[in-house]
Amino acid sequence: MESIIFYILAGANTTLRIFFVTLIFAIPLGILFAIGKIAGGKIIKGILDIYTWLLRGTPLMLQIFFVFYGIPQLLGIKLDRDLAAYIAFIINYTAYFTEIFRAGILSIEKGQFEASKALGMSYPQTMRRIVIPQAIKRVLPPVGNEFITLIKDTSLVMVIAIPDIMRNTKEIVSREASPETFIIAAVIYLILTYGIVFLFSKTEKRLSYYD
Amino acid sequence: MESIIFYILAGANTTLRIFFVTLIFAIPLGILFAIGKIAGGKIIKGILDIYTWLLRGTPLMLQIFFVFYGIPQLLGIKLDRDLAAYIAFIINYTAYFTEIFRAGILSIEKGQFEASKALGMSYPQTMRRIVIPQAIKRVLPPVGNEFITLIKDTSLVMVIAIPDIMRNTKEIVSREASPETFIIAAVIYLILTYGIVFLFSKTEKRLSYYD
Amino acid sequence: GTAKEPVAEDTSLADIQAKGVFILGLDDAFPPMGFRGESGEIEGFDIDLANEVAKRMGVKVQLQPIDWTAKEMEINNKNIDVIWSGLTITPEREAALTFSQPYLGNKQVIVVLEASTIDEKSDLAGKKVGVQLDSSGQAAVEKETAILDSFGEFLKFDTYTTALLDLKNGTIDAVVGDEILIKYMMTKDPGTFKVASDNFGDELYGVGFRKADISFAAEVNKQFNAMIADGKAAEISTKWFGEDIFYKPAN
Amino acid sequence: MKVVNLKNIEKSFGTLKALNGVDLVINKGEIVSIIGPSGSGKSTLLRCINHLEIIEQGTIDIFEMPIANAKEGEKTKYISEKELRKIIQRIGMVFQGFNLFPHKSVLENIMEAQLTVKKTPPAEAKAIALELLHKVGLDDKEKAYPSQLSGGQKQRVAIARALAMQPEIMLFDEPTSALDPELVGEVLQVIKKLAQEHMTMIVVTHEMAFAREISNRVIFMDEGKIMMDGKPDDIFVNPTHPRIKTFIERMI
Amino acid sequence: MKVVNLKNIEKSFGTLKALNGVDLVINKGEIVSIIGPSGSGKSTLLRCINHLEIIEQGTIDIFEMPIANAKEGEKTKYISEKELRKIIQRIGMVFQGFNLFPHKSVLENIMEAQLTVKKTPPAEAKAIALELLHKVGLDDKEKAYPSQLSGGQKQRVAIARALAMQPEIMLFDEPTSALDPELVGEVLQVIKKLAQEHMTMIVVTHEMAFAREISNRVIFMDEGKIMMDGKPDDIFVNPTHPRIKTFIERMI
Ligand SMILES: Nc1ncnc2c1ncn2[C@@H]1O[C@H](COP(=O)(O)OP(=O)(O)OP(=O)(O)O)[C@@H](O)[C@H]1O
Ligand SMILES: Nc1ncnc2c1ncn2[C@@H]1O[C@H](COP(=O)(O)OP(=O)(O)OP(=O)(O)O)[C@@H](O)[C@H]1O
Ligand SMILES: [Mg+2]
Ligand SMILES: [Mg+2]
Repeated sequence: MESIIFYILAGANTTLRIFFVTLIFAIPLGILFAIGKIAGGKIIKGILDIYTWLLRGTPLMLQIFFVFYGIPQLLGIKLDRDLAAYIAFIINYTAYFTEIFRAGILSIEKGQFEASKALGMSYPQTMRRIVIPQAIKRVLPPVGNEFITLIKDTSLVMVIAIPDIMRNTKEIVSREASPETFIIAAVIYLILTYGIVFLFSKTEKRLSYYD
Repeated sequence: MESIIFYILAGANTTLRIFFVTLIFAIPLGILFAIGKIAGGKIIKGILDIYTWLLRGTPLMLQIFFVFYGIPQLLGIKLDRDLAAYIAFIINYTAYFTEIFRAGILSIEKGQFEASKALGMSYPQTMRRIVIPQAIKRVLPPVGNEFITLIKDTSLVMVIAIPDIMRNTKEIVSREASPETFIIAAVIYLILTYGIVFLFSKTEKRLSYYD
Repeated sequence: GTAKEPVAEDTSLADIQAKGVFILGLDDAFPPMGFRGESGEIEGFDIDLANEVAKRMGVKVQLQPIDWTAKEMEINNKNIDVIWSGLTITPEREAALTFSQPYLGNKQVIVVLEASTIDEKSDLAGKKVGVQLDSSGQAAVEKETAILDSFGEFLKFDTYTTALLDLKNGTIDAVVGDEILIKYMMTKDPGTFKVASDNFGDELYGVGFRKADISFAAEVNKQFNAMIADGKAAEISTKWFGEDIFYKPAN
Repeated sequence: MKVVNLKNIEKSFGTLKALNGVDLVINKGEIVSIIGPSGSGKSTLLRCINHLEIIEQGTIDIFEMPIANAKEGEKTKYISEKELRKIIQRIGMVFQGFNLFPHKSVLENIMEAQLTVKKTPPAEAKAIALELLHKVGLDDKEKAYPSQLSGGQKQRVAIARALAMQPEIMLFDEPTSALDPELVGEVLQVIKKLAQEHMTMIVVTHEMAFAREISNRVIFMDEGKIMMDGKPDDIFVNPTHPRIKTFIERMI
Repeated sequence: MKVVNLKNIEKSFGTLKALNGVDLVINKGEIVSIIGPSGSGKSTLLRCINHLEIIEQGTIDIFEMPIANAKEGEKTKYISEKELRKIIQRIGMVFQGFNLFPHKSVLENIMEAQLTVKKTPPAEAKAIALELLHKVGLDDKEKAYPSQLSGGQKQRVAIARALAMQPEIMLFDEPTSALDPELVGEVLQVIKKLAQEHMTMIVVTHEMAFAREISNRVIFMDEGKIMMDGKPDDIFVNPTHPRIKTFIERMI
């Protein structure tokens, strides 16, 4: 029993690695692309519209599949399994974050932009110092949903044979023919997501110092 | 080739059935639970908090598994496969919609509640006629995200052996040893999600008649 | 088809020997062929067999678990060098891969609950029958169209575990699958299931290679025959199955 | 009839006593202006009458029916929700921030409570709404949405919406202070019309000239208390209390 | 020095001509009030000076440097973004709606542009901010957030924020019209102080008495045009134009 728990927990390593790597890249990229969708020229906007549609519109599983098997065939290169997983998760989650931050930035009052401009601030300065910090506060709930979804989505890496919580659990389920083992996985997920829920409600409270 | 496409499209039947049944139940329930979380007593709130955490915190796949295999063992009843899938999807998506609508309702100004009360409207009337219609407009973007996710999540029913787009595709991929077949699935998903994206941007425009 | 004479530009064997290792792709949830033991290490009949072949070739084995759906891509992208995981030899697969000679015979058996009266294929008429998606069990059933059409419902499961769970819960009436795997699983839940006397035919396991890797496949065949000759094959078989069921070519 | 009868009302927010022992009787047909510095409790007083705030001490009678009874240290006893709503229907309230329903047209805003609360048939509700729109001088705006109106127009719709319930008393909480100076006139005009029709009204306002013109009674509040309650001239012309004197000088 | 020099400015919104041929020269040290009915183009005029609107016709010189040049049917030529920002820095603007940064404290609001635009060292920026807070009478509010301030306090912070950039001209767009009447005085007081220091100012206002008191020049706008431009007394005491006469009578 103990060894089973340890074996499943070993998969949490993958889960957490993908979770953090994805967020570190996808959040800033999402913000950048959101700005591109709002302030970019027609071409940039068009490209980003197609990007968010394609990436949100197809299953992440297929995207992981495509990055790991398709790209090497098309480009004749060889991709590391982990690297492929990171790339697929980052491009997928960036699409979701782009849409979320776009809604957040659009919700900031025009007056904030005008006041910044009237003070001589450049557009990048306005975004970085005035608009984005306020937008982040407003999009906390949907971002929280994405964090929770990401924790669970990481298990999709099993399609390119990377072991994670869910795959290790399935292995044990079939070795021992014991579906009850899934309960262990469920508890691990609940602990991880509880951490996220807790963090977000803390952050929400911390940011409530204004408004 | 043609027969392959038809075979995969047959799976779309499952996808759409689960999609519509889930939404028909999960949206009203989500609204109801959101109101419960906001206006309910301590016990109702506590129960709903645990509900949304458990259901958002564990993978939907495990929930489907649990409903179909676990509940019959615990209660000694026999569940229909499709019914089990519907139940699992509804309870899972209700949890997400609850959180989304909760944020939406909380974003409605206090003045709207006060004006309704001052006119003699009851709390249910205020909710139904004044608050919910406005909240729906505000939560369109995150609800759109959920619709898109749902279309793709339906493929999880393959864990209880219900055929859908993705499973039929996988079958052909391994029967024909032709991974390119995944492209057909991707295209079908893109068409379905394009429908959703289109519908939502239409609705957003239609609702922009005010504010 | 099975290994023929090496063609001039086929350097596959030389490449493996130069590398000193071949990468073995497997479904590591397929006891007793290849699975994670209590220690967390992958073990099984296929693993012992491959290690013995490698030792005789003077190279090492590197194990790479893969997703079964992706096995063709894994091998064509050269992420792995062989698919060695209780791979059933079928005409479709023979079109895409080069196979070693068969090394194990297998049956597609019908599993039912201990109390069930199903014993013949014809008893399955009107019943709910489950298989594992993409398994050779599915292929075997689909070949016998008349019987397939007589089923009440034909269900394809993610894994045998869930199929057997359904069987136990009474939501289906029979499971068709690899004798080797099913027998292993029945030991985990004794007294629940039994195997019907009729079956869906025999089939053979072989090692899958890239289409062009003929010299490598021929080398593995050579080692198989040597192991049959010196009794090593029988020893490994006995370790996992309690008897020598290693497949021996007719000639 | 004593339309409103408050006895010894107290209401706190945290440690702050917003109302600190208020007694007030309003008779049918009276037009009462409430003036006083910011934070003196004027809005809180109106909101207590309308059950938008729950009192902690004192009794409230509306239309000579007891609706609230609060004793120190006990939970305030109100009559049932349903009874309360019946009383509230007969009180019209107009807010500083308009609080129109943004997703409904002007006509729908005015019809809404008639349909849901009074169950008036739609055709009748519409006729009433159109008549009221005419009264507030907005005949051509029935199809407009609140966001398409100027502040003065919004406030007149809010008044029409309240009047549609045929209230027996109207409460106005600074109905013009969110308006640009030029738009103030339109709204005051409508209130004056109501005064001429002898609607019972309580008006919290900063417009001293207006208060003096329309009301037959003026109340000056400070620090949660009614400091003076009298005829307009008593307060504006001969404010005895020094606090009132400085306040009025500052405002005019 | 001609601080502002506008020639024949035109600006439309859709089919509506918000500015229709405006010529205006403001000299250093002048204090100019702009009055006129709602929708006459007062805000638009200020916003054009500050590049918050793009003109369609005419030329704009600021501090005697040409910054915009527009010809009928051609795309307006502005100087480069970077040059423009340098000019805008030297213009302070105060909005009707304050537009403070809600996530920053009062001190941070005033320091923000000093740090990012002027690259003032933090210690110095803070000293300047504290000094300005003293000037607008808010010494004790440095740590407060905008949401904790009254309207009058917010507007004074907004003025301090603009002054922190040491502008050579200040634009005020109805700085008191979003304020409760009681709070108006505080803000007017601060503007008066600036007037005494001979800051060049353009003030759009509805406060006629105030306009008359502080300004040495008053402009009356109507329908996108400057209808009159003269000394306060000329406009308030002897308004020749009948349109101006009715407007002023209505306002006072
Ligand atoms: N919901 C609330 N929470 C906390 N304090 C409140 C609340 N509502 C009012 N107060 C406080 O109660 C006191 C009285 O407020 P009230 O709004 O009744 O004053 P007012 O006379 O209407 O002032 P104003 O002229 O500014 O509208 C004030 O100090 C105010 O800050
Ligand atoms: N962004 C805009 N889009 C469309 N129309 C606009 C816009 N800004 C201003 N207008 C219109 O241009 C005209 C001039 O507006 P402006 O705000 O300059 O008037 P104003 O004199 O400042 O009025 P007020 O005293 O009401 O502030 C008005 O008719 C107004 O509705
Ligand atoms: Mg008030
Ligand atoms: Mg203006």
